[in-house]
Amino acid sequence: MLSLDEAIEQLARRRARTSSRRGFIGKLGAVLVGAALVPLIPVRRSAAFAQDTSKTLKESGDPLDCNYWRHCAIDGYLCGCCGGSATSCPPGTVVSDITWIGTCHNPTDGKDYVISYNDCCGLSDCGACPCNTNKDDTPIYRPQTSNNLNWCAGSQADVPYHCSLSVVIAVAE
Amino acid sequence: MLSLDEAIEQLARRRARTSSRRGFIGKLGAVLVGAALVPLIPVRRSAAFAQDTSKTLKESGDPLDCNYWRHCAIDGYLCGCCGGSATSCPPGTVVSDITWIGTCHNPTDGKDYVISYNDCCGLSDCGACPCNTNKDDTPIYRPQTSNNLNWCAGSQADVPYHCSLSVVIAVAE
Amino acid sequence: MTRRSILFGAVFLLILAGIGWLFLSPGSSDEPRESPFPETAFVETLEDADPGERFWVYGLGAPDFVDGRAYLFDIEGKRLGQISTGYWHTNLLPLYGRDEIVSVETYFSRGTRGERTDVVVAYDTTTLKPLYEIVIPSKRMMGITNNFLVSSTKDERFLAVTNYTPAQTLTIVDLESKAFVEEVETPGCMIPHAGGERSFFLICSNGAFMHIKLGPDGAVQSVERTPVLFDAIEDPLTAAPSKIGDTWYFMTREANVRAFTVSDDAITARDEWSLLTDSERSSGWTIAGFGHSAAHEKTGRFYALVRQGEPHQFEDPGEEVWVFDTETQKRIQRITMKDLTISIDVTQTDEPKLLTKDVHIPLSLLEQMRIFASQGQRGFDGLTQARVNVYDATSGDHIVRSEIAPSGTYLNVKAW
Amino acid sequence: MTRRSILFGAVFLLILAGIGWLFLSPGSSDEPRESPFPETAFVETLEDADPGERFWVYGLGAPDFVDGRAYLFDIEGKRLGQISTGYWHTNLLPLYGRDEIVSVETYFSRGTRGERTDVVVAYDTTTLKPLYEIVIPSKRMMGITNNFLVSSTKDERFLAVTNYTPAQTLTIVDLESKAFVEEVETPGCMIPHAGGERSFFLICSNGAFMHIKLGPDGAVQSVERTPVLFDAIEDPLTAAPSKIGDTWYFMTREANVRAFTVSDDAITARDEWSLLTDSERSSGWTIAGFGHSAAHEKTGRFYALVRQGEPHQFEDPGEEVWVFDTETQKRIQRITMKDLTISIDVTQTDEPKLLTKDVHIPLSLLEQMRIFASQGQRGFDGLTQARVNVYDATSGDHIVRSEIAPSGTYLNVKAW
Repeated sequence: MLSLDEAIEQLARRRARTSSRRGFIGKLGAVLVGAALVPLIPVRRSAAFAQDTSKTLKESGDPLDCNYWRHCAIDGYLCGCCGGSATSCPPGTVVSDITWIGTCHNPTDGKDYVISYNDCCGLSDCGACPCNTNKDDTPIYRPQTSNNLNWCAGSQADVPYHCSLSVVIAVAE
Repeated sequence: MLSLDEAIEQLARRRARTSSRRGFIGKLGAVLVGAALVPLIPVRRSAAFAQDTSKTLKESGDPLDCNYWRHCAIDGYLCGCCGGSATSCPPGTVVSDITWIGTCHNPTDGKDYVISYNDCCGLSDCGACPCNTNKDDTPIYRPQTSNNLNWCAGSQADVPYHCSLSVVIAVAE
Repeated sequence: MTRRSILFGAVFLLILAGIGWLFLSPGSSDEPRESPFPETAFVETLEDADPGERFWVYGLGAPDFVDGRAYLFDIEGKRLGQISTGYWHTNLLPLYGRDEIVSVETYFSRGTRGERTDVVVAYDTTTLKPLYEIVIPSKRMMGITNNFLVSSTKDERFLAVTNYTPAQTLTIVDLESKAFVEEVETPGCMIPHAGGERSFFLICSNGAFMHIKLGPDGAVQSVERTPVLFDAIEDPLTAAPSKIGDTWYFMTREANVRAFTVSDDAITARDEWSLLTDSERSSGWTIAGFGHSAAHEKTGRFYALVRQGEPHQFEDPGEEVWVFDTETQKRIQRITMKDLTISIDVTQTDEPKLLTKDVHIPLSLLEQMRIFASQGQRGFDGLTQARVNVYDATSGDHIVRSEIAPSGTYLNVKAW
Repeated sequence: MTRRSILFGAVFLLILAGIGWLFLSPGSSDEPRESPFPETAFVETLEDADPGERFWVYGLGAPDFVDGRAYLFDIEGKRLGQISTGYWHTNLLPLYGRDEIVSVETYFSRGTRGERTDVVVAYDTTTLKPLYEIVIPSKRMMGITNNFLVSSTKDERFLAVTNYTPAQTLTIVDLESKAFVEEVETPGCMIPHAGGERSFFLICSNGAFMHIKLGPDGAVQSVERTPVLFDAIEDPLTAAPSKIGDTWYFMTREANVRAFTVSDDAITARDEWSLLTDSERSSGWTIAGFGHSAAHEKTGRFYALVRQGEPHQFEDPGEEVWVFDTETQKRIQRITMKDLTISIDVTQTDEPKLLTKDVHIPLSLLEQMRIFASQGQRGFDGLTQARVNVYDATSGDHIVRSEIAPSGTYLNVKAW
């Protein structure tokens, strides 16, 4: 039972080696690992930032793609595939109390934005649209900037993790 | 995004129509439905049958195939794929107290045998080697002969269903 | 077949696939969108929707019975939300009058071991959060799929829950006082079908029905067995009927339809007709799947899931849905399925939609053949997806294939 | 591309596939077997096995965190059994001296809601049944994968459990008296690595360690912080080390190895070397996966999972395992992976086996390309299998690909 399967495997392997840096297999692997949560710089309690200005944000592309600009540091199921959106939790969940903020570049207007990666907690995992980007992710013993732990810990709904948000809260100076 | 996918679908459909009675798609469907338990004739409490003779059973084929002779009326995960065998429950489970018996034809010696379809209970489902054969299965309101209910009900471990056995207990007269 | 020739074949396939790509790659339409900024995270609530504009996919979720889930979709097939429904979940009850969704759930204190608790849980229809729960005897029956193991009275005040330990009993629950009322023995009979204002009709193994009538407080007022009304051996009713007005339409194993009209006084056998012509019957058409019937109240149409194949494999997925006029008992439509269909439902809207809970195999036929050749049917374990296809229930036109209900085999679909 | 030409292409593919079948169909070897009859159902128990002849696959089991499972396999890759391990399971501790398997588990009274209970559960090594459980504060940390969130002292009497609420503490449990001992605050530090007889060394976010020493009754005797021993910003240790004797070997983000010797008195920085030559580094080799290190005690060999690719995607699956002699710090072997590797382990047998926890995609390359072209990477969601490949850890020869660990993503493998 070698032969065809093995030949195909060899081809796959070779392709993996020679593919571009953001390669097909690499991407695949990143996607397959499952869910988690969110990295990046200082821990932020909800509403710690004032948000008084009312401007307009221009963006383009598919918000359900892991490579969508504002998901640059997300790790988990996209809430947009679960009955929510990049800014809203699906019905029946709660927004996590603690959140991590990152900086992502919006190609549409060329500006960098501060993104708040809240999680939605209190249900079985959503299971759809897993994304895992490890940019600036640190080991677990530096938890404030690590995406390898359950960030629903401490939420009103405790640890049950459902999906992850990418909320644009400020222009990065 | 029609075209190749749809063409393939059409072919698949045509193939399903024209395939032999025990067709490929039909089998597939049967396999996909998931788990359940076991049908066939009178309800039997463990050890209700005396088993005093010590003879030898000859059989051939793959016991992990749904079409293996003694699984002729099984519906669930084959315990042989879960750390048990056709006659033994995997470690950590209990044999269900109630069991249903069926009659299957052994092609190796040409005889019909009485099969006891006990279940193994007390763990999450095994998840491997699902089989679903509906021969002589009756609607759920005739439970003694229906495979559409959880037969771990009433076992020492209560309803958590793990996998299904096919125990050869007698020659069918 | 040498290694080289296999490699050549593989390369050739790659080239063919490459040609396909050129024509199939989706174009990227990058029109900028504008939205208010800065943003604030919030939790969605469901908007009011007319009945039939959404649907639920639910069931025991093999191979993960512990973590039952019900997934909510809009009629375009997009996911709207989800609830967690515990061990070996069976059915979900949308109670429109109470504006609740009710589910009977089982939990163990340690997942699959420890103390068992059975609870009736009512969910809010806009937040999908639990509103209240009622602990009931831990005896509920777990079936592969059956939308009537739990039923409510017409006024949605009382719930009847099928028990099987294997003793057969029925638990009565009062949703108004939020209390367990009583457990009544129902030897030989199970599965409550609502009738009249406060009656349930259970199907008995001998071909009769058991009529259980509740008093105003939910206590059982009378238990009566009817005479034998169908042949439970030669042509048993399947346990997946549909209701139009006061009439239940059952399919039978031999692909006939049996209709019974119900009231608080009696159950009356009415029409009987065949789903099949003689020639269809002889060419192997028969019933298919699990939840294989549906009905549209206003037009009086009955939808039956059918397939061609071996009669004893009657749970194999359906290939077509046949539409009948319950007045004339004539077939008026055939709808060919896009995927392997397990269960169906029809929305009660003016322009009804047919919902089919399907097993979708996201692989090309070539790949299916390759897997089958090298690993047999086992190779497909885990390679299938739970999806719903939506059809125009009048014209039969296919409208959309839904997103995936992740993590397991869900056998039920219900319009909401 | 017209419909006809696509059809033609498809038919051609079918013919090619058909040719393949002729050569690939497994022959059926139907030699009759004999066995005693009549048979009696029984429950298996595990036979005594020398350490290293079996292995566990476990983890959080995405997308179904509720129903954690640990699957036991023999060294030939056949399933031997399974235990249920609750919500978001992290690690499994085989305690050879106690002849137990210990797991720290979390349950909610209603699956994903209600009261939370965290328990230490000890399982019998022959029946796989729970022997006892110890309720601990419901604070345990849930990580994607980390085999040291829970650790035991050398004598296996005391257990240390990492908590994160997000306050950082450590729970001490006495397995002998079967009791919770105490909870100690560990601000800035987490993940207990055993050292000496009764010490744990936690990694701190500033590059130091926290030394927690237990008294004879398990109560914390001293808590000390070491000076900074590694650069937590520029080249942090990964949280997946391996131990040889009293020395922990850590990999770092920049693909170096840092060794630390531990005792009840101190932790001492020892060797440091690079996994990569300069040319390997410049050609993009770096660390990969999660549980990416393993060691063989007797031969002093260190196994590192590596890949070629973007440095910041350091959790992408590994392509090769590189074997180093910890004495000479030279690479002595390269082993190419059969599948996409997430975590590794090595058996402590005389003829050691390398175990790789892999993501196996059971599809042909052609099919992978077709799916990728039509649906992008999303098309692969759910189409992968959790398997372990077994290699000869000395020669690097591939021995076997294991059966599937069903229902979800399991990231860990551990020899037993």
